[in-house]
Amino acid sequence: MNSLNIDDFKNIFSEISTLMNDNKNYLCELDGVLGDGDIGVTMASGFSFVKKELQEKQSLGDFGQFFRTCGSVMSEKAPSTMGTLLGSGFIKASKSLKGKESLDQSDLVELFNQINDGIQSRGKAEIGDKTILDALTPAVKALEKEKNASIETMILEAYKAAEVGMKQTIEMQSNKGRGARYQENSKGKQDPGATVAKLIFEGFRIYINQHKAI
Amino acid sequence: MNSLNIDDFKNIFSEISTLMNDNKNYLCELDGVLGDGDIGVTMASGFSFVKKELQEKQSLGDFGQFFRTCGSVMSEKAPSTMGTLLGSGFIKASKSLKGKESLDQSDLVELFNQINDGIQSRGKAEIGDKTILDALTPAVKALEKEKNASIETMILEAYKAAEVGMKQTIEMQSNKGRGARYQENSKGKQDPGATVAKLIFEGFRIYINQHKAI
Amino acid sequence: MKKFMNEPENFINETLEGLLSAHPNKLRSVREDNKALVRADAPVENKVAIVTGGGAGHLPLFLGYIGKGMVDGASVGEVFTASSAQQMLDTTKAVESGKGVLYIYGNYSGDVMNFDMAAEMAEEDGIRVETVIGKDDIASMPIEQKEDRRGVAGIFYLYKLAAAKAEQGANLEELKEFTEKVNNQVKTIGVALSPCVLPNVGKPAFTIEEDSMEIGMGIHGEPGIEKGSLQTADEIASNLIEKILQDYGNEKVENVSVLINGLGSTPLEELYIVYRKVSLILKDKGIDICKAYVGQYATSLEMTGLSISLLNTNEEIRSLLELPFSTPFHEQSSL
Amino acid sequence: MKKFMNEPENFINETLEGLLSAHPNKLRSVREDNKALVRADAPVENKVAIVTGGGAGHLPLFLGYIGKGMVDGASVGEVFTASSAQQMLDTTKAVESGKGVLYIYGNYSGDVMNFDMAAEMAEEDGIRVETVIGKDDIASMPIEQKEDRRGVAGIFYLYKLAAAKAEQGANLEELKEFTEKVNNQVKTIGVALSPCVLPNVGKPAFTIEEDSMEIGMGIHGEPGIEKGSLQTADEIASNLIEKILQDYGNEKVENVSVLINGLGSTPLEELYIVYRKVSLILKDKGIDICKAYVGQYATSLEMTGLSISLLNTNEEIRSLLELPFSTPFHEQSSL
Ligand SMILES: Nc1ncnc2c1ncn2[C@@H]1O[C@H](COP(=O)(O)OP(=O)(O)O)[C@@H](O)[C@H]1O
Ligand SMILES: Nc1ncnc2c1ncn2[C@@H]1O[C@H](COP(=O)(O)OP(=O)(O)O)[C@@H](O)[C@H]1O
Ligand SMILES: [Mg+2]
Ligand SMILES: [Mg+2]
Ligand SMILES: [Mg+2]
Ligand SMILES: [Mg+2]
Repeated sequence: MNSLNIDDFKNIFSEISTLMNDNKNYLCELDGVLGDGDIGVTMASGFSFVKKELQEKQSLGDFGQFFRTCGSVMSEKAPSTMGTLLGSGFIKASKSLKGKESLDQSDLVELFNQINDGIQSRGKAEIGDKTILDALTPAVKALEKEKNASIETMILEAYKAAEVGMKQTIEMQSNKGRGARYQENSKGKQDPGATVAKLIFEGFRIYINQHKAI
Repeated sequence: MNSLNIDDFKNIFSEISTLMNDNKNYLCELDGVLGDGDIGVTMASGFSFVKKELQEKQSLGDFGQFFRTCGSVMSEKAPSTMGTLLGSGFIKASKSLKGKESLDQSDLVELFNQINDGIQSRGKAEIGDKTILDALTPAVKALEKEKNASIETMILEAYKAAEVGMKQTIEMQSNKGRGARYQENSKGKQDPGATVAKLIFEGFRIYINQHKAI
Repeated sequence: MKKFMNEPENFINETLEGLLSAHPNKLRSVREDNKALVRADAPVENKVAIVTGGGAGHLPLFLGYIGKGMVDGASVGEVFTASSAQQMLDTTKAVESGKGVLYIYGNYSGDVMNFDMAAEMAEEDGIRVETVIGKDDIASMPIEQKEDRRGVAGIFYLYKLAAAKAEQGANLEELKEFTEKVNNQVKTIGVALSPCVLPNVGKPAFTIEEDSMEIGMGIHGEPGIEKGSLQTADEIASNLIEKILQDYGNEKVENVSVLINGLGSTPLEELYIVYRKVSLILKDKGIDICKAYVGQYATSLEMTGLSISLLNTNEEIRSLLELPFSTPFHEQSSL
Repeated sequence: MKKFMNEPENFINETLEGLLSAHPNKLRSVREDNKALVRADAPVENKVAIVTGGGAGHLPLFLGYIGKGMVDGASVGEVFTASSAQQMLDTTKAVESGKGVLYIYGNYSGDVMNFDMAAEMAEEDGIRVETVIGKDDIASMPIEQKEDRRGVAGIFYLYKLAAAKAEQGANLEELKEFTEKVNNQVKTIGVALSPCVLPNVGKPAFTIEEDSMEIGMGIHGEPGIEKGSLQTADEIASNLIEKILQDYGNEKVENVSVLINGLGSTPLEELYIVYRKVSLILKDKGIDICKAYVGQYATSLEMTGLSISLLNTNEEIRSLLELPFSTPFHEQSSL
């Protein structure tokens, strides 16, 4: 597979929405330990609004419009930290994907690079601060590394990197968001935001796998 | 004994003050059942301020000034229902005793008649409403009845009448003040205000008895 | 007991000292014990003066309504206890400017007796005094014994309107008559969810069970008329408004002012949730609302609960209601 | 849980409906969900507009400061939750009149991220936006990490002064610079005695033991810096004022405004008892008080507690502080 179009992405977001819903309680439990316990609810509801809007909206001619929609729905419907960060990432990406109707390997790298940048410049977290970035950034690096391989390979590697990153947050001390107030005590617990990043790549992987099979 | 002068009355008020203090808890308990439980505290403190002022004040030339002082100190220092009623009674009495430097039997009747009137017109209670009047008014009637006897006899009869009246309040239903809100349930309990009236006559009796003895 | 205080017996003295030092341009003390407070600019010439007073623990009641466009002075008692006639008299003397004085206070026997006594003393000193006694709490007595009802938050309307009318030059008799008319048109009913704690007692003055409420409870914890399990805000609003409207009987009620008063611990958010329903119900019945007041107007220390007051208005009342006032607690500007 | 409410998920929507129907002359909604509110007369011509916003449950914060002489608009989140950037943008568009918009809000990451996002969106639409973030809570971070401190009740001073300065014609850059200077001169510290209850949770958000207090607790129950047994009002006042004055370091502090803010359930009497001591301490140190504010300015639903804010003033600040304002909750008249 060497490209993904708008319909592919609609399906991918639908997979992600299902995953967020299935993992709602799991995510909330993680956030209950380090934060206010709402991330599962906001992600499940945020992505389901995004999915619905993507399915209903007529004018999704290019990936600029596509991610602009994702971004504004997510920030409007889930104005929590995670919703706002993802919203910012999507909107950042929408700007550099204007006009594109399908994404090839290097576009995919660009997409996640922009999302990562958008989140980073909104939240100002560094790698190691125990946030979504600790899963997302390694995944972006994996995408870059595999940009000459197939999309299947890229996504698989990105997913694996995100999962490793997510697990590495367990040992980190939180420096951003509500978790930060636990200082030393935040260690030993997996970051809920990083878990969201891993689930996003899992959504891509599931869709790509189904496709490969056909 | 056929007359009482200002010094007698200073001593009588001193006796009353002692009695209120000795009966502080007893009075508060009675008021705790039918009211807000403060009558012992306010009477003990009110009469002790009165006693102090009577001892310190220079210009107590007549019973007008004497009872004006009692009235204004009592209302100022004990602005509860009982303090205000007694204050009003004393001030009413002060007006009709202007110029008198000693009180004979008929003056004594006049004194308590005026106090009774002052309380009645301030509080607008009727006989049978379960108030101080139910002990005070019978005592005034006893004074009137004995106005040709000695002051010793008058006071003794008044005291007995006040005590009987006080006990009769037990069967009454309260119609005035905080007790009224208990309606039927106010029955079976002795009225604290009527108890104050009985203690006032008890103060007179104790002083008179001591004097008789000499 | 969780209170910000020092010695309980200094609770009110220290409150008064704080108030006086916070609002030197608005309040002045005329007694060493600070129990008689007046407008900083009292006496105001050419105006009937308005005096109020009562027990403490109800801020902004009573002294909190001293100010321009409001009352001229207030005497202050201890917590939930009437002040003395002498304190009232001192207040009276400090505010009167020859046009007479109107006493406006709530119907509690301690206050009635002391204000009556003060009025007699004032008359002896040549000061004319008239009295209007707030009796707005419809839960405190059935309509047949209207004259024995207690006064609660609705007294705010008496202050506001009497003051506005006085500023327009009404003489003492006119002012009394007008204020009595307003008095007949103000009705209040409250509901309590949790008790208050008297500083010198240190434990709750009464109990209301968990998940329960008491409709009609007074601002000192006087027993109410209905105990029951806690209802929704909408049910409570309907229930209370129904009782008030019934109490107006055959009176024509077409345009009202609404006062939603928090008793101490009720979040402002919740007062507005109740106001919302009240406004919907009144709209439904074709009754207009000319002006809404929502906030703390007459509290009971940290009691949780609220009261709803309606003022049945006519054109004169509505225009007086719009006039500005300024007190240490509430202001209404012409901005 | 004892709350006047209906369905917990409608808590804020119904509060907003109540507010809008109670204050039609003051507030206007610019979104169907009522989550963007502006002055009834917005946009005001020839003036930099001021926009604020934040989670609900803190009335009068944030939307309660909309009004003449105060802020032009506010976006409203759910209880203790930031509002969305779109809601902020809608507010921004409804109030701007070509002179630019100043965002003033408290330092909470959800608010910061969303306001930043709104500012970017507004810039794209050709609206100039500058931002000042309230960071007055000295207990939330040591002085070295001043920039990470949370914003609490002291934001009242930012609103008041920025609004007054904007009305005098300051342009956007001047206004930002001035407001930042004020920001550096406002310091707050709070103490909590009992927790609040979130409507959709139904039980206390945290616990404070009987006879205990927590100094420095945030308005969402963020942990404080000192837990201990309840002190007297005077001790608490001394303790808090000492911490604030220390925080000013070498800054010259000669004339301040004091704000004693109740967190929800604290009787007004007790706020004044604390004010009394604060004024005595400051007097003792030779520091004048130009103006006192005592009441509910930033609450946490029914939390018991209070905060003390000082504003270090200069002549300009003092004269701006005197200018009138009018909001649904507080007014300051020129009466
Ligand atoms: N400044 C930040 N930059 C990036 N990620 C952050 C930042 N702050 C918090 N996060 C992430 O957000 C997650 C929590 O999201 P969420 O539950 O929505 O927060 P909240 O409920 O506090 O608004 C954390 O687990 C962390 O991964
Ligand atoms: N209107 C009244 N007239 C006469 N006596 C009254 C009246 N109301 C109450 N009392 C008397 O006052 C007593 C209570 O006095 P007190 O404790 O001072 O009242 P409170 O604490 O309610 O102010 C009652 O026992 C009753 O005898
Ligand atoms: Mg969370
Ligand atoms: Mg959250
Ligand atoms: Mg009593
Ligand atoms: Mg009493």
